[in-house]
Amino acid sequence: MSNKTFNAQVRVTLKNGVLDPQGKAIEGALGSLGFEGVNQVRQGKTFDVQLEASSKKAAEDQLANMCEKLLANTVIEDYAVSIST
Amino acid sequence: MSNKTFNAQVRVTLKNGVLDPQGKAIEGALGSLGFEGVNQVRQGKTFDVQLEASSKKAAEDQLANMCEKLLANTVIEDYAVSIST
Amino acid sequence: MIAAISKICGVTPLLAWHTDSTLPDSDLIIIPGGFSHGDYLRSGAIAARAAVMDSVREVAEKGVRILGVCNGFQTLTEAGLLPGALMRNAGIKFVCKEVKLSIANNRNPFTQGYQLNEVIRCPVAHHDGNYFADAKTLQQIEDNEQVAFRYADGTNPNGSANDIAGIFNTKGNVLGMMPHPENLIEPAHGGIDGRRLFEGALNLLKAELA
Amino acid sequence: MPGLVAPAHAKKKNMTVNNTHPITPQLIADHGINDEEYARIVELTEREPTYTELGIWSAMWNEHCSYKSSKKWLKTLPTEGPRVVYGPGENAGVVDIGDDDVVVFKMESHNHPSYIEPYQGAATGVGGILRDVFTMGARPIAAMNALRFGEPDHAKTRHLVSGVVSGVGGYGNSFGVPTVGGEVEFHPRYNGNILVNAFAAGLAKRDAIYVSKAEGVGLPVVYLGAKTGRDGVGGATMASAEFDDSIDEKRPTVQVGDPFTEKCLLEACLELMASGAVIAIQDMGAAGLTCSAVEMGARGDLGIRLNLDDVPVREDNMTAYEMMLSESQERMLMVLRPEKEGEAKAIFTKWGLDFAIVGETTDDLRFSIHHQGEEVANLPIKELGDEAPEYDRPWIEPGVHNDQEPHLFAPPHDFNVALIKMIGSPDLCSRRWVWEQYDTLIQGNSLQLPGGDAGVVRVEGHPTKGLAFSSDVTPRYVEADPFEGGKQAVAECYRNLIATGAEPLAATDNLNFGNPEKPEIMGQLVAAIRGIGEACSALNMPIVSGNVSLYNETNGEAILPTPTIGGVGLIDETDKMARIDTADEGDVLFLIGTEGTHLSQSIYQREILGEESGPAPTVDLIMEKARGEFVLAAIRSEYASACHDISDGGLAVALAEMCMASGYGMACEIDVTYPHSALFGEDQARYIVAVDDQWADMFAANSEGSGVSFARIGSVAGDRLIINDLIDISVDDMKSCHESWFPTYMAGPAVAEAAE
Ligand SMILES: Nc1ncnc2c1ncn2[C@@H]1O[C@H](COP(=O)(O)OP(=O)(O)O)[C@@H](O)[C@H]1O
Ligand SMILES: [Mg+2]
Repeated sequence: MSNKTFNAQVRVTLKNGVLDPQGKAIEGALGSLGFEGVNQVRQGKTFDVQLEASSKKAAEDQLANMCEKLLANTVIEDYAVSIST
Repeated sequence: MSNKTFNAQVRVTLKNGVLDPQGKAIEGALGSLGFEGVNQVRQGKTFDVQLEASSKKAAEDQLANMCEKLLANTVIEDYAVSIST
Repeated sequence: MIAAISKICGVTPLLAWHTDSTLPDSDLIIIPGGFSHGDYLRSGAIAARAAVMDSVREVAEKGVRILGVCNGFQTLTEAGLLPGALMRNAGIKFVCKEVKLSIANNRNPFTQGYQLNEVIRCPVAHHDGNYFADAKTLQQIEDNEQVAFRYADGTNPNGSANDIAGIFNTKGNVLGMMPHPENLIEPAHGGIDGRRLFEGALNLLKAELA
Repeated sequence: MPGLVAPAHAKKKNMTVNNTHPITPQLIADHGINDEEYARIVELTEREPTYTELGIWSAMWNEHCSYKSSKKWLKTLPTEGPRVVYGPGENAGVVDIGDDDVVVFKMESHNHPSYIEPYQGAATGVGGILRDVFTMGARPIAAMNALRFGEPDHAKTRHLVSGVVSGVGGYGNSFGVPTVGGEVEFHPRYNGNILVNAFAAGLAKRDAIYVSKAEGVGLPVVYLGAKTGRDGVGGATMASAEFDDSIDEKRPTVQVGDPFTEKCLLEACLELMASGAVIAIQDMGAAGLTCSAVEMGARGDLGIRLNLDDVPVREDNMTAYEMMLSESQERMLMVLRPEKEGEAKAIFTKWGLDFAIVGETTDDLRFSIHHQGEEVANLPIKELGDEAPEYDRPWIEPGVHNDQEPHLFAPPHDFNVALIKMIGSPDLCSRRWVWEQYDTLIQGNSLQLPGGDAGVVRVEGHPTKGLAFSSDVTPRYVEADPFEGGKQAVAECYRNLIATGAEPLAATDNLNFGNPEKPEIMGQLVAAIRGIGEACSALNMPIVSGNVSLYNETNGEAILPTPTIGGVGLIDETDKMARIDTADEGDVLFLIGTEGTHLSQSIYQREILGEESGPAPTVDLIMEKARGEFVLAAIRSEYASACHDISDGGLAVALAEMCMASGYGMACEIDVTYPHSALFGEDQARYIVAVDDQWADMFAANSEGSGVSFARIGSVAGDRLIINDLIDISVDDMKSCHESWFPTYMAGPAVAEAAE
């Protein structure tokens, strides 16, 4: 079974209700820079992952697994996986 | 002029060629967790920003401006803005 | 930490490598501070998934005493051995300073050398020490009296929920704490408030020996 | 010599710029090479250099690596002493501290990179200096950082302060070295060119020191550490060029630091050295592979042959030029004992680092570089370093200012208001906001933290010894009088070490100046070096390492001349140290030295009168030494319950600082001719010593006996600082003012580091 190369994006964001000191600090800094109308900022992470897998489905499964095991701390974070190519 | 509320996503990623120690460490950790076929991991940031603006265009301009001034370190990072709602 | 332990108990502790699959037979396992793997991804995240942590989990279940200080605390939460998570400090910056700790539970080997509600001095040095747990978990921790130390006298340096500086697991044999008691164990450090924690955990307290 | 003509067929499609790139006058100029230098290069190469060769010459001959403008003058510095094991020329200076232990230290600038990208610039500055220290086999035990920013109100300053401080902390904290001291100052002359000078010190056994000199032909040259990318290609060239507004175009040269890799590299290197596998080792700093390889070969009278195909890279299609000039961080080059290869490799693999044999030593004194089956460079290795131009640049003797008598300065309307204003001013306020972002405690050996006169760490493994570290210079004095200012920088450093009870051992210097092609700037450099040399000789503090950073100018305006001095002192018995904060109720206060008179260039003149003018205070080095030795003896005999030197802001500020540190007040009666100069004059060679009441008479008698000027000026009492009928302020009021400037300032708008 030959593998294909996939370019995936993983987005890890804080769960609702989890405080986000960095997001808060950015809100404050944006305000002090004169940006108005900013209601909320939440900071998260992205991972651009290039991986080999037998199929898109296999790649997705593997990425979800990576999130569960390492990329996200599921106590405080949610994740979303998308494969671009 | 009445403002609308927009939910935007900003993605900030390292420019090509800039060393990404975090991505490299994650690659290593995925390897030792037994994930195979991972060619590369690059870590970036996301910001979920909720803001008020007069139009989608105005919101986009403002977000680009925020990236230039604060959210991205344009010496080593690129950014992309997208507005979901 | 190694030097501190040697000074306190006169024995040099054994070291375990992150890829080891077994741990030496010991009374106390310490996961010290420091930026494991650069704290890339999340503080303690990669260390928590090191091979040696499987053995740590195993012996923790058997009741061996485990102490995680600073990065060690972050690692224990990331590994699921302690509840909650340690987020970026509320002030965003790394903070190194002395704080006050009050002893929230002294019915435990680690804290038995202190009086209940006693206030001690202790330095902190971390970037991600802001203790977070969801409301339900927090309630459980409080109900089970799992809080070991709280920042006292308005010295909470990082925004931790309920001023939590250190917690036990439910069994009480695992302690994680952000402050560094090992940096206040001899007069040259300007105080010895941290000493009793190790003495308690290592069964070196006079009361216990008697 | 083997005729190396870049063959036309050498075109490799996958290279961004191939080695046959034509050598045009513009290209030569872009490499910072002038006509005369190029002519010499052609002569030494014995033909037109290839593109890669041009890069190599330019890296070796630029100011940063060759010291071509300063070498002539640096040679005049005293660099020897009974304790000096290695002076300048190695990666760091090595000084004997007894018991077979040595302290290894150096200071280095990362000014330009930090202005372009403050976090990474400062971080990699710290990384670089740590590497200099552990390359020699020493484990880093202390770090300092001397920072100079533009005026607080300048649009960029807050952002730069924020980024630099978090970068210094980000790297040092993660690496695990305590930051025990430093400096932070603001001045408009740094608006377009900040200074980030990083110091590191390490500890080693005397017989376990490693140097860069290779020995033996046909031995493997090994590449260690992180992979090579395109980071900082041309970085050293940039550091030697003046800034102009086109700076943005130079941005891609920014390097990113990886402190975790560095920590692994430290452990791996020390393990490797202990295994006996290392013949010579050199870190890859400025001009990376080029500088390190040339140095190892030239020092050992050997040639070096490199095969770039074996260099671990992290990017595709890297050219020879890029690989030779890359400044990717966390890398080392080593000459290995071949029989130890397996063992050495295992160590590096264990620490997760690259280990690759990339070449060998040869006997032909050539620097020969191969890439993809071709020789892309073949140059005479000794000439690359030894024949670097050395300039005797024209210079003019700096002018002198007439002395200004105290009565020519207006007294303050209210002394209390003046003192409060001074201790809450940007340059005198507490730096707590800065140092609390640094791990000052890691390693468990810190005995004195930032906030006193010098940082002190224990010598691990020794029951009583400690090392003291201080970093000092007063740029406004150097500007007013480069010679006296140079002396003063050393003297203040000496004094700060003495004030903790340390015997000053040696120093490192980081000479930050403007464009040396301007005779008045060159004059500053020459005079400052003369002053530093004189003071170092008189005070027995040889210069054992250092760094020169020139061309610190923006749009033609130079920074204040800033020769930073990093000093190291030895404390034999750490339980007899003195500190700034240990004055106790009832202690008697002594002023060592005489009444203050000098208000020119003082903080009083600047903050209260709004002026910076006149001469710098002069330093009487004989008196400096006599008083220093007296104070040191007093501390070692345990007379001093607290001690502090008098520097910026004069006597009143020094007393205020001791009050704030201990929490006690003081009641002082001093003789004054002119109250404002007595309180705020910045005369040199002075200390305050607090002495337990029961020893006070004895201390006074000793002072008499040793002939140092002194005055009994009061005692520690209550919770207010009271001086004659001039000053009466509560310690709490002083504290809140002293502590608030920095956090308040930094809470202002536009700090980008939130998103870090
Ligand atoms: N960047 C810094 N990092 C760490 N400590 C610093 C820094 N800047 C200043 N300090 C500390 O603040 C104190 C006051 O600094 P300074 O006024 O320069 O001291 P001094 O007048 O004794 O030379 C010193 O203990 C110094 O080490
Ligand atoms: Mg001082």
